[in-house]
Formats: sequence, C-alpha cells, structure tokens
Amino acid sequence: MGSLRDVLSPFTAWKHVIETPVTIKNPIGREAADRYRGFHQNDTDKCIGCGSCEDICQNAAIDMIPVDNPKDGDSGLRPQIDYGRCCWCALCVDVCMTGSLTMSNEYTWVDSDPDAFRFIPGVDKMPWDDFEKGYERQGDRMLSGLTRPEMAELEPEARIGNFDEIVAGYSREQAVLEADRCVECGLCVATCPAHMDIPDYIAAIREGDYDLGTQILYETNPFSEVCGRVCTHKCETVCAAQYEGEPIAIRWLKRHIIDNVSEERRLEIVGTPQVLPTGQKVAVVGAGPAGLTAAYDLARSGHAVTVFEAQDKPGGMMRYGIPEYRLPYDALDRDIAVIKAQGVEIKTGTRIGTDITLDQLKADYDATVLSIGLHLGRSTRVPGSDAPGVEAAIDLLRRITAGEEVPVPKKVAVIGGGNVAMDIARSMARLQKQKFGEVGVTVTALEDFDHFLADKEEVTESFEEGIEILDARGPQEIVTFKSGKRKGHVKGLRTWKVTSIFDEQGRFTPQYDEGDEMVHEVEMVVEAIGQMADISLLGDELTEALEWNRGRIAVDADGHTSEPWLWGGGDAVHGPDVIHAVADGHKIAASVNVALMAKAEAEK
Amino acid sequence: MKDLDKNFKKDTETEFPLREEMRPRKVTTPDGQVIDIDPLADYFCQEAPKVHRKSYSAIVEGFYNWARANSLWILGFGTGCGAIEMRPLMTPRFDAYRYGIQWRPTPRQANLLVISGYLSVKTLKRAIRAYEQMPQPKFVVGLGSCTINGGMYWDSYNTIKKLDEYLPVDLYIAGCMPRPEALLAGFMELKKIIRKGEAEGANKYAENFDWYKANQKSVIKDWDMPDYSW
Amino acid sequence: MFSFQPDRSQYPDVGPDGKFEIDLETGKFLKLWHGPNHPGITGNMSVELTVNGDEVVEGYTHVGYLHRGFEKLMERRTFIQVFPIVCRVCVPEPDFNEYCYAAAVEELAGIEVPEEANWIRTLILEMGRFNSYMMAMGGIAGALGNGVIGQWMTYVRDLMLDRFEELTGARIYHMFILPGGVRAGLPEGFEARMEEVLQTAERYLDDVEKVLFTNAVFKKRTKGVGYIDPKLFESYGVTGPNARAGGVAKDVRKDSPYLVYDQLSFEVPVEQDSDIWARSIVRYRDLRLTIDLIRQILAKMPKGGEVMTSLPNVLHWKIPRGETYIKGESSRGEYGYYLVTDGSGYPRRVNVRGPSYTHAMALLEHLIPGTNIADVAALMVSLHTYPPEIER
Amino acid sequence: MTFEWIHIAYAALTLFIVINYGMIMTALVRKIGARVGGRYGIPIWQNYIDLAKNIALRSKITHGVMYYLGPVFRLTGGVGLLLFVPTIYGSVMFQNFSYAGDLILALYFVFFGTLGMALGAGESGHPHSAIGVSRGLAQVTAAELPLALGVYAISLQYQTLNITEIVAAQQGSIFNWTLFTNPLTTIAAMFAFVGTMMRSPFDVVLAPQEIPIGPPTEYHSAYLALMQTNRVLFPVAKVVIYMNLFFGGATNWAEFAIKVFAIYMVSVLIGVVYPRFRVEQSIRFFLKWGLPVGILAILTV
Amino acid sequence: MRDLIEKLTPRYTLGNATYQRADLTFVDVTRDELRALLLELRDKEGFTHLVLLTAVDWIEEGKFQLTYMINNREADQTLGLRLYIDRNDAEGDTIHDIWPTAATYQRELREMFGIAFPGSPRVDEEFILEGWTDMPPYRRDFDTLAYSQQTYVEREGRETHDPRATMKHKMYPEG
Repeated sequence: MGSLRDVLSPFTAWKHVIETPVTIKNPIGREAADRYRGFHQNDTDKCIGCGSCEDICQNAAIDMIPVDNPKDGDSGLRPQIDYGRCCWCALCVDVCMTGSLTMSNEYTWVDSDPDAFRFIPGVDKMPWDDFEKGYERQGDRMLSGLTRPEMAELEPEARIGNFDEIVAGYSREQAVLEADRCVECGLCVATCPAHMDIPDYIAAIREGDYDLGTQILYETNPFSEVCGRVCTHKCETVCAAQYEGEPIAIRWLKRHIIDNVSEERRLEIVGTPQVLPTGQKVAVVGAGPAGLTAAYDLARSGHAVTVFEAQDKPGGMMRYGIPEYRLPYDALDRDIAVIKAQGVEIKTGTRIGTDITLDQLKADYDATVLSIGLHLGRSTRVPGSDAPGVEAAIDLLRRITAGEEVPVPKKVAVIGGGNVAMDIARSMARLQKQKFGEVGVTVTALEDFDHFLADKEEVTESFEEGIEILDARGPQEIVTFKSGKRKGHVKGLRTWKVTSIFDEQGRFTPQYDEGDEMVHEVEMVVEAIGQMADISLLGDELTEALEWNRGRIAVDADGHTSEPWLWGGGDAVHGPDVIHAVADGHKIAASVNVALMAKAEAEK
Repeated sequence: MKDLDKNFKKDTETEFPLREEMRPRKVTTPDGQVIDIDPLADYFCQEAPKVHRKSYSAIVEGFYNWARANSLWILGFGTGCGAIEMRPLMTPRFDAYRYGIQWRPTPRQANLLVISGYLSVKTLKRAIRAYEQMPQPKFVVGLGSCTINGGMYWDSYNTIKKLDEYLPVDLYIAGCMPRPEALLAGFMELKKIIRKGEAEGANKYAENFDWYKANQKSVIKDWDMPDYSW
Repeated sequence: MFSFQPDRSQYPDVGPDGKFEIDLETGKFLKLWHGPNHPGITGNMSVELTVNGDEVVEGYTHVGYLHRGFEKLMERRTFIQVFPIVCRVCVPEPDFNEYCYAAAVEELAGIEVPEEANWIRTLILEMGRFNSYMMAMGGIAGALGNGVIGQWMTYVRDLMLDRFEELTGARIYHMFILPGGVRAGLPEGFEARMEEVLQTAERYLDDVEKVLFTNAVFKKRTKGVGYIDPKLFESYGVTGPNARAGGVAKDVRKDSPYLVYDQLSFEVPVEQDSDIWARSIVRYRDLRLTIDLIRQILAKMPKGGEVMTSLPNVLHWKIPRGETYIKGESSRGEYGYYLVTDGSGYPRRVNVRGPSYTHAMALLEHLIPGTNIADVAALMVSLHTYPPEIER
Repeated sequence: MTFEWIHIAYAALTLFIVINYGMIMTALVRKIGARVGGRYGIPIWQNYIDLAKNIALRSKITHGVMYYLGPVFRLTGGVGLLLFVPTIYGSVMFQNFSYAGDLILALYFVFFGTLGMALGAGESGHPHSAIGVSRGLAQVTAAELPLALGVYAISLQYQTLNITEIVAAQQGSIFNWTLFTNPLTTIAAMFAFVGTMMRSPFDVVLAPQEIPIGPPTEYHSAYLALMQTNRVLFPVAKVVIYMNLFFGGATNWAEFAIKVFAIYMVSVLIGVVYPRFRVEQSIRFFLKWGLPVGILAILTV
Repeated sequence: MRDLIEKLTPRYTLGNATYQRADLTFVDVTRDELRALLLELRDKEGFTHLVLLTAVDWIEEGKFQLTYMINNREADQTLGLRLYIDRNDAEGDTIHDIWPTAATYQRELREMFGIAFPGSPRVDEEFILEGWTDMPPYRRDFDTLAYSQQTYVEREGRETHDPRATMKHKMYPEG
C-alpha cells in the first residue's frame, strides 16, 4: 500500500480550507486588460469609409453602410460589424488607413435576439463608445507601406537652363513598391472626373502586365501620356494612404505603365474601331483634351469625325499651355497618334469664324462638338495693367511653344499663385537662364502657402530653380516709367500684404494690410490669374440663341447645349483641368453617340 | 479572400447509403410474430415532443420559474472551443456554483444546453440528441459568434451558421470566445428571462417540430448513432 | 494473496490474427461510447469501446466532431487572413499555431523578425505551455477522480491568462504572433506581475506534489498502467513528454533550437517507466522547467525595441512558390506546420501536424485493448490529446 | 415497547427534521469541499432549490415499473433505515420504531436501497447504468463485509441486537463509546462507512469521468428529486447507525447535529484528497484491510 | 543532406532536390521506388520518425503531390519526399506496415482527397466527416463557400456597399 507518507501527505490539501477563497467577488463586468480587444469603436470624423477593414476581415463580418452627413473626401460609408462573425482579431484595426477604428475593452453583450448583434461603431450609440482603454494599433501602420519611393529627377542646375523633362518616371522596382501600397478602396475612382480604374491598373503594375494596364487606361482616358505627367490628380487628394503616410503616386504609376509600352504596342492594344461605319459625320471644334477625347470615342463608335484646330498643331492647351519641361511634345504626339489611328481627321490651322463658320459645320455635319478651351488671359485690371510690358501668361506660354520670339527681361514679376503662374514663371526663368545665365523671377500670389493653389511639387521645384515666391501679396498697381525713353513701360509692381481673401459669405473680397507695401522692380509683369474662352467665334446669332451660365455656355448633364446640333465641353464650359476635359469628352461623345444612332436608325 | 466559385454546384443527387442494419425491414420475433421495424425512426426523434402547458396557478408557476432560474444545471457537453472558458467558471476564480449554476454529466439531469461555439454537422447531431433527451423546460444558450451567424467558420463546409434554425435558442452571448465574466452575465440574463416565464424554447421546439426536423435533416445525412447519447 | 486477474483463456476468444474475436450478438460484449458528450473525454471526441465486464477488448477513436476544415479555409484566405484562424486549431495552447504559421510564412517570404519579437514569442510559447500543462495536471487528477487539483490548476492557469490578456489583449485566442513579429512589447511592470503568478504557481505545485504525487491511491492507479513500449515510439510517432516518459530524451527545443531557445539554459526532464505515472511526473517536471524558462526569458530579453517589421501590403501579399515545414516542441510533442505556396496570394496547402494526431488515433487504439474501463479516461488524459488538432 | 399511533406523527417529525438537517449539512459539506479547492461553493439553501426545480420539471419519462420503483425503493431504504433506529437516545418523540432486533433490520435497509436502485437503474437500459450497477453491487458487497463483521462483533460485545440498548450501554462517559471500548470494530466499520459513502476513493460507481454518474444516469425530474431526498436522508440515517453503534448515540438534537456532521466529515476528509480506486482495487482494498480488521475485531471481543 | 541525396541517387530516381534549410530537404521520388526508399531510409539512414503524410492538389497539372515527411531525430534532419500521382483515379501505396500510424494519415487522405490506399486498415471507413456525399472536400475544385451557401442558412439582413460606387454617386449624382 506504499509508505505511510503516501497515505497522509494528501491531507495537506485541507490547509486550504482555512484560506480565503480566491474567487473574484463580483466578476460580472470586471474590467478587462488595458489592451483587451473588445467591441469596436470608430472615430467617424476620422473614418473615410475606404473599406479596407471590410477587405481584410477574413470573417466577412464587416459591411459598409451609408451614413448621413458624410464629410468631403470620404465614401459616405461606415463599417458595420456583425458580431455573429467577428473574431476579435483586430486586423481591421491594424489595417485601418486613418487609425479611426479601435477596440474598447468592453466584452459583455448578451441578447436573446440573434439579429441584434450588429452595429455601426461611432454611429449607433453603444455604452462603450467613450471607453478610453482597449486595443489600438501600436506605432505606425505595419500592414501596408507609408511612404512613396523617391523618384529620380533632374537636379535644379541641370534642368534650369533647358526645357528637358524634369522627372524620370519610376523604375520597375519603384513602381511595384509604390503599387503595393494601394489598398484598392476606389475612392480615387470616384473622385477622378474620368473615373479611371485606378486600383485595377495599379494591380496590373504589380502583376507586371503593362498591356493590361494600357488597356485599362484607354478604357477611360486616351491621354495617358499627358495625364501621367500633368494631371491635377484629384485622386491623390482622397487617397486613403495619405492619412498616415503619403498618398499613392497615382499619376506617376499611370505614367509608368505608358512608359513601358511602346507606341506600336499601344496601337496594337488599342486597335482600331471594331464597328461598322455608321455614316454619321461629327465636327469637333478644338483639338484639346475634351475635343480629342470626344473624337476618339465617337470614332470608335463608327462615326466619321473631323476636328478643326486653329493652331498649327493639335493638343490645345496641353501643347500651348503646358511648358515642355512638364509635358514633352513627343509624349503628347504619341497620345494623339493613337487617336488619329482611330480614323479621326484633324484639320489644323483652321480657325472657326475665319476659315470656316459654325453655320457651315451645322449644315455639313450631323453633330458639332464645341470644345474651344480658354485661350484668353484674364487681366488684374489694376492701374497700369494695360501698359506695355504687361503680358498674359497664357499668351506667353503659347508663343514659347510655337517658337515665336518672346521678350526676356532680366527681372520679371508674375501675378498669380496657380499652376499657370508657376508654369510661366519657370518658363521665363529658363529663358532668362539661357539668355543671361541667371534667374530673376518673382511670383506674387494672393494666397498664403497654407492655402496655395499650385501643386506642392511645383512650388518646391520653383524654389529649387531660384524663383522667388511671395505669398499673400495682392497687386495694387503696375508702376510704369513716368518719363524717359521707356515712358509708359513697366517699371515695377506694387503689392500689399493680404490679410484675408474671402469674406464671411465666401465671396471674393480680398483685404489688405496697407502698411506692408512692397514694390518689385521689374521690367515685365505677367498676369496669370485665370483664363477665359474666346467666344467671338460663335458669331452674334448663335451667341444670342445659346443659353449662358455665368459667362459660360450652359450645357445639360450630357454636355448638350440648348441647340440640338451643338454640344459643348472642356475648359470653356467647366473650367481648366485636363482630366475634367477628358471626362467631358467622354460624356459628350456618349450623348452624341446616342443622338446619332437614333438618327441613323431613323434614316434607315 | 478568394472569390466564390460560381460554377460550383453541390452534389444533391447522391444519397447517403443507408447501412444494412439501418434499413426498414421485417423481422420475426422470438415468438413468431412478424413485425415491421424502421431503425432509423428510432434514431432520431420522429414523434413530436409534447407541448407542456404552464402550471394553471400563476403563483405556482412563478415559484417554479424562480426555482428553475436559481438551479441551472448545465450539460457538460463542450461542443466547440468555447468549452474551455466553462472550466474557469467551474473553478475558484469565477465559481459559478455561487449562482446556483452546476454541471451535470448527463442530459437527463440538465436543463441548460450551452452550445459552446461552432457546431460541426457531426456534433450537431449529438447536440440535437442531447437536447431532445433533456427534460422540459430546457434552455439553450448560444455562446460566441459562431452560433449567431457562423462566426469565423462562415464559409466552412462542415459547420452550421445559424443555430436557431436547428434548436430554439434562448440567449446568445457574443464573443470569440466570450470571457467567463461575459458568460456569467449571460447566465444572469437567462435567469431573468426564465423568471419572467419567457424561456419556453422547449414548447417552441415541440410546436415547430416539423420545421426544426426539416432543417436538421437538410444538413444531417447520416442519422446513425448509438442508441444512447454519449 | 489475492489474484483478480481475469482468466483470459475463456473469452473473449483470440482469433488467428491475434486479435479478440468479438461477436456482439453473443451478449458477452457491450458497446460503450466514451464521448463526445462525456465528462471523461478530453474535449469533443469519442472512443468506441467494446467491453467485456470492466475490461475493454477493443477501442476505436472517433474524431471529427470539431472538424471545421481549417486546411480548406486557409486555402481561400490571404496570408494575413490565415493568421486569425490558425490559433483556433488548438484551443488550450493556440500560440504554437501562430508561431509555426508565422515562421513558415516568414521563411518563404524572406522576412526578418526583430530580435525582441523572437524573445516575446518564446515567452508566449512558454506561457502557453504553462497553461497547457496546468490543464493536463488538473485533467489527469480529475480523470482519476480527484477534483481539487483541477480546481487549483485552473485557478493558476487563470492567473496566467490574466498575464496573457495584459500582454496580448486576449484570454484564449491571443492572435498576437503575426508574420513579421508580434503585436506589441511587454506592458509596464509586466515582469513583477508575472513573478507573482509564478510564485503562486510554485506554491500550488508544491501542494500538487504533496497531494497528487505523494498519494497512495494515485500511485496505485497510475504506476504500471498504460505502459507504452518505448519500441513503439518510432513506429507510432510518439513525441514530446509521452516519449520523454519512456526514456527518450528528445525535445525540439533542445535538439534543433528555434527562436531563442539556444540562449536559454535548461535540461529536459526524462523518466523511464513509460506509464501514466511517468507521463504525469514528466509533465510536472516540465511545468517546473517552464516556470524557470519564463523567469530566464524575462531576465534576459531585450526590452523597448522594435517588435514588428513592416510587411508588404497584406491586402495583396504574394509569396513565391515554395514549401517548408516548421516544427516546435509543444506541450504535447512535436507540433508542425507544412506550408506550400504557389506564388499566388493564398497558401496552396497548409497541413497541421498536431502531436495528438498520432497519439490519440493509432497509439490510443493500440493501447486500449486489455485495459479497464476506468483507466481509459486516465490513459487518454495521460497522452494529453487535444481533439481539434487531430481533425482541424 | 407498545405501539401508539402518535409514534407515526413523531416519526414523521423526525423524518422532517433529519431531511432538513441533511439538506443543510450536505450543502455545507459541499461548501467545505469547495473551500479546499479555493472557492465559495453553492449557497447553503441550494439543495432546496434544486429539489424544487426537479419537482417542477415538466417531462417525466419512465422506462417501466422498476424504473419508477427504483427511487422509491431507495427512499424507502433511507426512510426505513432512519425510522428503525433511535435518532435521539432517551427521547420518546425521536426514538422511532426501535425494537429488539432492529440492528438486523437496519443492516437490511442499508442494502435494500442499493438493490432497489440496481433494479430501477437496470431498467433504464443505459449501459452506463448497467456498468454502474454491477460495479456498485460488487463494491458494496465488499465494503459492507467489514460492517457486517463489525456489527457481529458489537452484538457479541453488548449481547444485544437492539440499537437502543447498545446506545444505552455507551452512555455515561465518552470512554464508554464503542470507539474506545472496541476500537478495532470501529475501524472495521469505518472502512465500510467510507466505502459506501460514494466518495473518493470508492466512488467508482458514480465516476463521472468514466460512466457519467453511473446508475442514476437516466434519472431526471421528480424521480431525481426523490433520489435527491434520499441522498440527503440516507447518509444521515447511515451515520445515525454508526453514531449509535460506535459513538455513543445522541441525547439531544445539538449533539446529534455535531456528531453526524463529524462522522460524515470523515468520508469527506478522505474523499476530497484522494483519487478513486478502480472497482477491483477497492474490493481488494476491503478484502485486504477491512476484512482482517473485522475478523480481528470479532476475535478480540 | 546533399551527401545522402548523392549517395542515394545512383540507385534511386531522385529529382528536383530543394535544400530549404540546413535541416530540411525536399526531393521528388517515384512510386515504384518509394517503398524501398522509405525502408532504406528508415532502417539504414536513421529516418525512423514519420512526421506527416499529406497531399497537395496541383489541379492545374492534374497531379496530387503526396508528401512523406520523415525525420532523423539523431541527426536532426527532416526529409520531405514528394511523390506525384495522377489526380484521376488517384491511388497510393499503403505504408502502414512500415509506420502503423500512417494508416491514420491514409484514412484522412482517402476521405479528404479521395486518394485510395488499397490494403490500409479501415481506410474506407468514415474518419472525420459523417454522412458526406459530395466530392472530397480538400480537393481544389471543391469550393467550400459555395457549398456552405448552398447547404446552410445564413442570417439575412446584411448588405454591403462598394465604397467606390457609393462615393461616385455621392460626388457625381448625375453620373
């Protein structure tokens, strides 16, 4: 039976009978650990509804549900969690792009109704909404990259003296790294006026399938070369990656695809119209992005398209408004070549009103698309703005592109803070560098740097190139020589410090601090404060007949004007923006196509 | 998550082959009678259980409900992972015995079936058997996400997603798995429900017996099991 | 003085193949199911016994009650989405799944893990082993009818769960060891609180030694019972404490050190008898060792550094084609993950090699014939099997 | 002793008191057991609630007459055992139906319940019941052997089979208790006591880990309630016999309560800390330790 | 390991050796030689421990890969033998007489992949599944989600919205 010890020793267990039980007196509702992963919380102000949480949830526990009063830049959705699915793994918290989703350390939820176990954190009120403790991501987001790869570009010294393209584009490795950061939420697609399938072509980059990428690009945009370089990339402003890191370089990725597909290959991929000619004829006025996009779409639908362009070369503002160092002309030519390959006829050097009239177009064509762009510079109308030596930026840019002689003085002032101001300032700087070996450009902008209109990169690069940018300065007078040989010519620019730009109602009424006055001694002042359309070509009769909307031709949602034969779009209708113009082109083309098909049907 | 294969079609043609001893047949009893037997009929309860009415006297029923609420005997059947959190309840840290909650090893003596998480089809069969063996009134608590809507096994081919399709459930406790504290909170809530006289799942099961059986049969193909439940 | 050995010469008859001839119609035998709804079974599985009196002549293990098709589910989840479900493969010691999976993915994807993360992983694994052994200690005593040990052990295990909760943010399924590292470093004051738990555990383990291992009845019930011939170890794939109880001093931690085990000093406990007693005492000594290891880790580990590397974007993470096998010494034996990738964003195949797979199936079925009904539960618990890792 | 009808009322009162005492005491014992484990355990009135709950259950499935009679027999065993031994020595009200040969009857009743249970449980048709029953009968037979020998020794010692007289013989001083006058007999009988209290290490009959609680595995609702009543009554009744035979009986309820509790605790003290024997191990244990002591006891008388 | 593979190469057709780690090697073997190879490895080279036996479904190639993972505990070397078998009428050779525990693995493979192992004990009995009538579930062409949706009921009332479409509608309501 073993030793006596074996019999007696077990009784030592009885010493516990006099100890206080170790039971927790009141266990219900006991607080969980600080890091405990309990029910979700969501800071709905931070959340952008990108749906990354839904994507990563391996339990399909998360639904994206529309909520009231979404803010700008979010999808208007918020995650709803189904606790009949959730496993509290917190991958949704880890992946959350804004850090808005967290978990409280509350864990008790009992209900006899099985349908009750779902709610939208932050929207549906829950007892644990205000809990401080719980799980939140430690440190930076680890599940997807935070920063862009550095892109190779010309050093300021190397680029300032010429119009060579500055950025080199991504290498394959860089592009894959950058493409890998995308979480495919699609907020960019929604934001992009042309609704380009951005996540899809980014996915094509990851796969290394540039043919597919090109195909995706051409589905929504025939100007990939252009947009890959100079697009205003509204998509990047809503990118989910920007909240805890840098937004995905969508524009550069687009360019990366097109850089990797030769022109011939591109023509093969895009091909030619696959439909029978409809016999319908369309005239497009203006070979800018809107017009050419419309022409491209219509040609692919089987219509015969003729584009009339006043300048010598097609491209419109893309060619004559954007300096070559940003958009090399051969890139633009490659885009246009694809469009031409669709059978689009482009008649350059044909100005409406002088070479051919709209009435003729009305008579000869089944439909006419008006996309004349904004080719006239606006003036500040401050005293002296009509003096010699005061130039319009848009005009100067056109002349530089066209190879015409432009005056290049040693000191230039640019009024304006938009991208056009930067373009002309940097163009002038290059010309000055070529001519004098040094740069003397001053940009005065109404906005301060926090609210600057031009892209950040533009500003930084301008600084790098030695351009002086003065923010929050309002032009008061263009000082001219009162006497001497150059009497009446520009002598300088007088500016005041801006204290505010808009009044409380949001109207444009700049206020100045008159004590902070500066006079910039320059020989030339360039006004870059906006452009307007040259509507004189419409003719009085048509101008009368059309409906107008704040000085722009009024169009309906499809781009149709009040005249049944006439469609309008592009900058002239919607303001300056390439991608917007492309989107307009598509819209118009679709509308024209519907009308023409109906017409063709009727003619049969 | 991989996309759903839209072309996949479940094989609905193949019947599960009934074992020889499961098939209905005629047998001769030792005293010479020839009788029809249908073994399968005995293996799952085909005869609808009786609906038991409440006691006529409200006071008596109230007292009974109080007693039922304060003497919850749980069947010690760990159907899924949640069972591991039942153990702390039985032991010093949380000591559910204080609240009149005890564990019984046999379904005949248990009133509360805790479905501790997911139920595979194979376990579902046993859980149903256990449930049917429990005396009325009996309660079912679904524990964890899996019982509510499939939980993390929402795409598994072998686990049920909605427990209330197959058994009447009185209460759900969310969690994966719920902590002992949450379980206790759940049991307290269940007590309230019982005391209010609303925990009539067994009668619900009896009343909708055909519906429950049809649901059960739609997922359980093989009804063979030993003729006692362990 | 008394001999109660059953007279085997009568029945059951032994057939030509050396097995019992069982004809249920004779009425000599009774089919007896242990489980799945049965308090003596370790989790949700069942053993189909054929008994003759109190003696079991045949036993078959039936599993599948917990089958969720993990290996299938993993094939349709991305590499990061697999991470939350792997731990569910084994309930009482989930961390091994997390570690093995993470290590396999890291190996195939070529990811380096920060040094501190390796230490924390080791800590987590040892804490999990602690919990698992606590369950086993309580289980073996409970299976033999001594409930009080189980009460104490579960209490101590619960204290450790508090530490787990504090460190990982969850009690049972910690979901803490991500591919690339671990989720977080040690919280403030963790070492002191852990030391408290370890001291409590040691106090209770002293009691266990007095109450369970110095116990006439326990010795009577376990010594010489459930003997596994060490010759069978190789052919039946017996690993871990079950093998160490039979004199095989094999331990993956020692033989092919993973994580930081090469920086810890320890001796693997070995017993010779290969019966239930030896298996229990080996676990007890291993539990003591685990406490020591936790102390060593906390003393030696670096603190406050990086614990997680940046992963590629996990929403479309692809791993090149390859295959690997990662193993570790769990509380039950060699635990391994066999991961095959095919260059896509999903694993081609994940195979979990749980030690219970061999222990509870072929081995248990081999051991059961000839035992007493009363010993089946003890035998099963002494093999320390967890059903979910068998059927997954 | 003459029979009067009032005795029935007295006996009912005894029964009532003992049942209530048993309810509270078993709950208290469980609380004590829980304390060793480090917890508080059930509320002291939990047994009453459980009983009410079980009576309140609505389904009552029977497997046949014997199934129904099983608990009845078992309770009869308990009640009978109690009623034929004097509960309080010297009290007219609580000395029950004690008569000259009541010791033999008491021994019979000790067995009676077990046998009835065996029949009832057998009819429930559950293999675990069947195994439990066969284990139970085997073990009880072995375990009661020392008791039988002890009783034989005691009747030799006191030259009577009347419990009341045995108790009377032990009055006066604590050293008149059989415990001190004949310790070997007491030890032999305590072997039997511990062996039949269904606690470790001799609870292989119930053994939740092997054959979920054995014989009563199919019992539920009111049947279970009957058995529960018996489960609080029978051990107390049994303890009363031991108290009367070996520990000097009780002369008032307070003494009764303390002594019954103390004797009961003997089995608890052992039960909490030991694992259980297999059935053949426990039989061997009784034959090896209990039987020789019992024989020795007879020889020494 | 290289030594061992080189040593065995003259006598066995071993292909495509992958030295994954210092202690882990994979190599292709042929079905005819498997048995002899396993026996030699077990008896002469110390690979006495069968770690696992499982299958990988290469459905595109119409093959099952059987992986026999064996381990030499003394030398701490693991060797994975890859055996490719035809996916249609998949059949393997039982090795339960070499390692009894292999019978369990083979039962699982029979059930979950539909690979036959003639001669393996109880190989045709149900192992994990019960009442299963569909194709073996671990095969790649078995879609667990589709099966689940066609078999079980999910809680209704859930719908999700695509952030892309919703935001598009929000920003450009007219299209």
